[in-house]
Amino acid sequence: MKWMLFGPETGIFLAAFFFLILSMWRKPNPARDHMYALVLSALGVAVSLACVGAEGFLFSGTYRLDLFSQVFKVALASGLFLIVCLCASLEEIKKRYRQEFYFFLFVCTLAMMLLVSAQHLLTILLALELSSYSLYLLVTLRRNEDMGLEAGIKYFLTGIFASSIMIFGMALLYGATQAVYLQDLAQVMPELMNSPAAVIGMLLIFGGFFFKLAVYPFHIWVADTYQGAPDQVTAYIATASKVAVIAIVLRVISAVDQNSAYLVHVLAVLSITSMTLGNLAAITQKDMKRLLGYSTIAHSGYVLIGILSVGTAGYASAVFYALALLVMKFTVFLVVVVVSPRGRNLEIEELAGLHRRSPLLALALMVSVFSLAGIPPTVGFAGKFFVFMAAMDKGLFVLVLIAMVNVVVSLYYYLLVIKAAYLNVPRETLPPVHLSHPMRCLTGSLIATMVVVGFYPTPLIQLSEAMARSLM
Amino acid sequence: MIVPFGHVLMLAGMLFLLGVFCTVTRRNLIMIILGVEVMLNAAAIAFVGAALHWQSLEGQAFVLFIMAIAATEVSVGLALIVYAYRRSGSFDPSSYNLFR
Amino acid sequence: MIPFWAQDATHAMALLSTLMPLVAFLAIMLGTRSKEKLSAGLSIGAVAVSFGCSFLLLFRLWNLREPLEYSTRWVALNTVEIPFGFLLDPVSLLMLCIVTLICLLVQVYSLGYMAGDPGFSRYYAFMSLFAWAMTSLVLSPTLLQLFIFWELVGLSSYLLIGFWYEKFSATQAGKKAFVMTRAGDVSFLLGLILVLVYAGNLSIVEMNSPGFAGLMPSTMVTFAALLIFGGIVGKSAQFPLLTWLPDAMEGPTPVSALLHSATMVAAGVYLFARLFPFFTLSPAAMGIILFIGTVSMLLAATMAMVARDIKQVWAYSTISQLGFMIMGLAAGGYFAGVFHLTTHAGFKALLFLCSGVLIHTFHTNDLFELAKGGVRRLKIPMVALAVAAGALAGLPPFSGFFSKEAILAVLALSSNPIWLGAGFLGAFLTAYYAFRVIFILLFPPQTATESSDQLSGLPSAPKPSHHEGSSMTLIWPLIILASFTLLLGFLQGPLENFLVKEDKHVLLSHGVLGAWLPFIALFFALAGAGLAWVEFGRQGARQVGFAERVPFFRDLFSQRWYLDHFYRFFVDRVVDRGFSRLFAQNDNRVIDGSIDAMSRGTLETSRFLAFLQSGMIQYRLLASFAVMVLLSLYFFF
Amino acid sequence: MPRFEIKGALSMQIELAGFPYLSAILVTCVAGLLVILLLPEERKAEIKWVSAGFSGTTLLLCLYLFFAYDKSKGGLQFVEKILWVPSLGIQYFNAVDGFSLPNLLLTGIVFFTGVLTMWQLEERVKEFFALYFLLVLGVFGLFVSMDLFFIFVWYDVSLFPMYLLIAVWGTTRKEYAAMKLTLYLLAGSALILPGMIYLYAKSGLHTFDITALMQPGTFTAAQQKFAFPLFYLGFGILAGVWPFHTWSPVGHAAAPHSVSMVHAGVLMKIGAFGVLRVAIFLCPEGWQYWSGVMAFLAAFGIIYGALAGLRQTDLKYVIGYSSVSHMGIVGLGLSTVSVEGLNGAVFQMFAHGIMTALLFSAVGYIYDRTHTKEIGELGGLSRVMPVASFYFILAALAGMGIPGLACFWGELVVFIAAFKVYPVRTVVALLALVVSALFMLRVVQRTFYGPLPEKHAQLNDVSFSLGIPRMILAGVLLLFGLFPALLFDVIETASIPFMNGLPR
Repeated sequence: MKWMLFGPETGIFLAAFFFLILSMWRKPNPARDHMYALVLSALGVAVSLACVGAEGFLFSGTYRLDLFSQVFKVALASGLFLIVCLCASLEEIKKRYRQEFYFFLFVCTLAMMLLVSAQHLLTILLALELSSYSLYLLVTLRRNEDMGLEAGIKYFLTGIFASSIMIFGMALLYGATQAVYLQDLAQVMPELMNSPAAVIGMLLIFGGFFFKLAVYPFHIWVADTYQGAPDQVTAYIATASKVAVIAIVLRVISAVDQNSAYLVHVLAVLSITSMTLGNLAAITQKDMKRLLGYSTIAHSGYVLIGILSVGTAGYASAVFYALALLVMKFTVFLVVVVVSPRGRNLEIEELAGLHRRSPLLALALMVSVFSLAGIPPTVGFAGKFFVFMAAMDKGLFVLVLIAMVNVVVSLYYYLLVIKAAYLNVPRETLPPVHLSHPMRCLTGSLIATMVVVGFYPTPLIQLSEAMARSLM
Repeated sequence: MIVPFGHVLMLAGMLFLLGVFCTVTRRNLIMIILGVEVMLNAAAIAFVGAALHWQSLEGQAFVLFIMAIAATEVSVGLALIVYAYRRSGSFDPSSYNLFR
Repeated sequence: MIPFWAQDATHAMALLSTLMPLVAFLAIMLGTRSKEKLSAGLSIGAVAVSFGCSFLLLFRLWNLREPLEYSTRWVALNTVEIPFGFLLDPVSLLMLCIVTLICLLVQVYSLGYMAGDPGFSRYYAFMSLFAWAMTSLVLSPTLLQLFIFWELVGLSSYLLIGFWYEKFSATQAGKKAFVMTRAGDVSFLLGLILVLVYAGNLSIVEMNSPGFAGLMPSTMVTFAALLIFGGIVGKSAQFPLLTWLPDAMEGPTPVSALLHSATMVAAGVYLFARLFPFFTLSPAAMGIILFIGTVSMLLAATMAMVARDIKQVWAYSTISQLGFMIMGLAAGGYFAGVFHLTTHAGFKALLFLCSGVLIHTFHTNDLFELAKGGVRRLKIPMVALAVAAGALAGLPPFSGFFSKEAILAVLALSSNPIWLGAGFLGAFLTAYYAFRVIFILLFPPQTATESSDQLSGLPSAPKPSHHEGSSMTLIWPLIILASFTLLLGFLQGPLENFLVKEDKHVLLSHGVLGAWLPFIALFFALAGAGLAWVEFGRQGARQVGFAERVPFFRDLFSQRWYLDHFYRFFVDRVVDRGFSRLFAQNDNRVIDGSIDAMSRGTLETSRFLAFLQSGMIQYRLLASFAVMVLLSLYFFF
Repeated sequence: MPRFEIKGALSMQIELAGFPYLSAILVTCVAGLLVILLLPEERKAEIKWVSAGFSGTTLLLCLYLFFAYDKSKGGLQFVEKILWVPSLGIQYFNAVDGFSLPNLLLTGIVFFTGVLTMWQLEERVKEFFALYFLLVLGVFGLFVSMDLFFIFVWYDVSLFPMYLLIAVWGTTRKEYAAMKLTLYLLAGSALILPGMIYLYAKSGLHTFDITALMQPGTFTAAQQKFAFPLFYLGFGILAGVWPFHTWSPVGHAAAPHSVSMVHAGVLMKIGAFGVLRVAIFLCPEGWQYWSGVMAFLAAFGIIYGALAGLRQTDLKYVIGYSSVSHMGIVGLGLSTVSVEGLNGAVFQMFAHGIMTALLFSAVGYIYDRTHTKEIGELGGLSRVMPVASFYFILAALAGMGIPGLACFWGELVVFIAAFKVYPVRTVVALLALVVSALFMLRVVQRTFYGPLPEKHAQLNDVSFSLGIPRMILAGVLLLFGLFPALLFDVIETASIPFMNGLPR
């Protein structure tokens, strides 16, 4: 039955619809709504898992189901579930908007699921816009309206600017090739590698992705939006949203890139610039979320290395890195959400004494931050290692060297975070952080995942390789 | 096709640049959105031209969707901006500089 | 893994004589530190056993023809093999006997001298350590083993000089001694490696064998010989590394007697004698060595002339006599050098032990203070001191006369008369400063003696603490050594037979001066002693030496020819404030500075970039667009 | 239908030669870590006993390995090989040879004595020992691993606990030192990782297995010449190669005692061992090409460290600089391209490890009592704490290269080997022996001799139980000083075949 292939999307869509209905008919009830969201997102994960084996095309070939897309859907659904786990006390969102909050969250996830399967330029465009618009609104929902609005406006303006550039790029590409399906593009691109319209069109399309991925030069929204958005939304942008965009970039580039030196150069330049800029700018940040924003830019740079090392190894490493990012970024945000003072952003200094207030959270912070920095034996290291391996296979030694130097620079600010958590003495003694049991379990298992997968990454590598192969 | 495709593209390109110019120079949030609209329209013209050039309908379909997107954009954007204006009393993008 | 099993009785005795003190050392360090008597007993017992064994060995092997070598594998590397074992030949046996005998005497003497010291056990432990190292050094079959114990001997010297560690000057002297000898040792090590590189091993027997010359080019032999001699310079306190030895007198007097006169410092000369055939391969090196020996001999003698500290006088005289031995050896007089080493060990130890009694009784090192205190009343020590001084001055019938004469005879053989002249000058100066001490001690200025009798209550005059209490443990070693000093000279013949055997390549003809030589030597010695009498001994002498009357010489000699100033300058200015400071600053300023600057630069860049990120949104949009345009343009290149 | 299958995730290819002792060491560390983590923070005594127990177990295992190693056979023994990541050719490949065995033993000893040295720690005990175990886990792992990937993993595992260990429990300028040290050392890894991947890519063998990659002919001379400096500098930073040594005094001075012990005693060896195991094993031609430069840096480092140490006023700074100097000797040995050089270098690694551990352990005791490391504020300590002074002086003597203590042999053999190849550089390095004697003795004199300051008159000497770790270290120092063949025989089983296998 062909429609069963559409299971995850249908599930999430129904959940979103449910919240839409709920917001129309029922008075908000935070605990109940949260419970609904938890159950529905868990169901979403279950459905996605059930559909992992799905394969085929839908909607006259504009929509492709393969291992690659299905695993990413599982990742997205899990991302959603994890974010919902963080929404137990949604202080940052006014009570009356809670249902809409969940609604947009689910819609956004739906859009991203569509995105990872998109096979047609129009599908890509629509999925991307849908997720973007949901996020614009989510960002603006913050209780502190000045912050929320400013973050939203900046995010929105950059977003529409980038997407109009992308649309123009699509127009150019279409004008040059007539191809709108990715598989058609794959066939015509090799001959068009020297046609300016096609290649520049391609570049402009990537511009739209770069905006979502927070790659230079469309990283300009990241710091402000991360800082201004509610913590949970920032977490969502940093995790699920990134994963989806990495997926679509991989899909597009695997279709069009036939070892074009130009694209590799451009991507290499952007990658180097992103990571250098992100890491350098992060050093002097005081606000934890803003710091994470810059670190996101840097991580996008690392991912680009995997992406530009075209070939199965490169794509597999990028997939691995994306999945790794999901886990480690989420863990950091978990700590941020739990520790954040009410109504304000978490300053790095306010982590002081965390090792006393909650050893578990401090440990989680340390492991995840080391993972972000790429220190073994964490999953972040494994990710970086495979990315670099792929790059070196293509002979990009200098790129790897620069990336490693960046790792060292980034370590500085990551260490500052750890120092704050483990070393600094808080100005006033704060009470211990209370963590519910499920949250403890979640934190513990996240730590374990990061370490175990970092030490024994084989299954995940095999999975990513299988996904990369299904992409080709 | 009476007008060569290259000319259409050139028109679209110029319109796009105008849109960019409007976006980055006008110190008014609404004008920024308008600039983006212009950029979208430039893309739409390019699509129409390309559709004619290739004699395929997909370009036309794109244009329809672009119009829809533009509409969403204006509605969401205006909602945001009007709300922001109500709070801060300013359309000037430089007055939104809370973060650093 | 290393079979230390004795192969036969001789080996067993050699083992016993070297290892017993080590056992004692370990036992004291690990167990009996708190029990003083037991520690001393252990140590003395051990050294007595070594002494017994070494004399047995001497008698057993009196007619030894070929060197006897025992060795076991200690470390075997790919190309470097380091065996551990014993080489028994006449010179090592003789030295072993000297060492163990004096060790034994000094340890017995120390029972009285060190009684009541809080570090009594530690003292005996260090003494045992020294005894072990020294005996092992003496019997080493390879240069490497010798070097190892050479270092250990240096270590025990350091520990014993700084034995009274509360005293700043003592620790300072220990440090100085160690560092200066270390400088020599480095040179020794280099020479050793050089030999190793060419010859492939360091067996002393092989180095001394006639075939060795074929293994190394002659320039390299000269190089190696000079480098090894560097070690001797350090250890035997020769010019220019001689200033540590007078300072080393900060240690307890028995230590000075044992290490810094009789045995340890003589190890340098011993090494020279040991490798004598090797050194003779390079006449050039021998020439330089002869020069250095002469310079040291004369310099130290001049310093001894003006010193006021009794131990310092003997220390300078040790340097001088060691230089004298080196002169003898370098001039080709193998037996003469070794013989003087033997006699010197006896009378120099005696000198120190006598002085030790004086110092122990009057608690001062100053000659004039001692005289004022009335040391002449201590009969036995004074007699023994006079005997020893006679030997030092080279007066018959004391042993020094015979050995000195032997060296002068060798010097007379050399083509250049300047060495013989220097030898005579040395003999004169030696007699002068030796008797200067004796006369100062014996004939304190009348007034001073009277006043000290009358005003004995004044604190200025040192009071004898236990006048009569110079216990038997202090006295007996003196008597034994004095008798040796008297007798040893007459054993010249048998010793020569023992040491040189059939290869009498050293002809004992007396050169140009012929049979007159002993008398000329005696004349110079008597002249020296006479001058000392005139200046210090006779009634109403002003007790100011001729050198002291000229301020320039007084300062020059008492400041040790400004050698110390030079070293101080070198260490303080060049090493400490020069290189060390330069490097430390380089670390702080240049290396760390550049790294810190890099970090600061990164921080500044970071601020700047972060500032760029917080501008108005439109600027940023413009920048993004511009970048996209540039990237597009890049396509066309 | 699912078309893919995750192959072999659980059916790993395992190759074992008998009981996996090497993994047992690692597992013991992990188990210790977990047990410590599970114990409640307040039960400090239990935590310490657990640490001592587990670290003692690792020491026993190391001892067993050291003596069970078949010297007549040589080569790699106790091999454990598991195909870890098949698609990338990563193997979990542990084995020991003559080069790693001494270091393994060293780690075991220092680990155990380090735990005992920190017996009186009262502040954040649980975290300290947990991090300490993690640190040592990395060290053990690095010494036994024969797979490049794991070498890098263990390398970093051993580095990052350093940051917290120094920053939390350290003393002088601890935060600055911790940051500096961590960044410095990770900057090293920024060179190692690209180098590693570069070799992997160039070999075309699709493996990180060192034994496979070191086969002659795997890399061209040009590749080796290119890759060698990456590893040499990368690992060399950790080994205190001049001019990348400045982290060492600062870091040593700031770290808590047992961390200093592990750090100077073992971590610096990791650097040297990395140079040996990775740079020299994989790029022998690069080694020969660059050896002159190595020798120059090493010789200069030897004299530089000694001279710079002369001016320091902080006890730990002094030791830090002496470490720079001594590690220079290791570097000099490695630069000789000869069996003797390798023998001496590995021996010196071991000996220096024990020696510095003893020094830091002794300083630790003194600092805990007097609360100062400034030499100027100390003095005459021999009178109140003769035993503690004895340990320090013994180690200082070892540092000066006194025969009878282990360091002597390493230095001697290295100098013999180096003199044959680089006479001038060796002479320069030998001069450092005089300088190091001067500065060690100066420290001893000012700290332990002379008058005793009033405020320190009431201090206690080391009690027997607290003296145990120092006793062990001093004993080892003496044992290998008197019977160096114990160690040399083991090292030669690796160095001779290795040098014979080199293309000339």
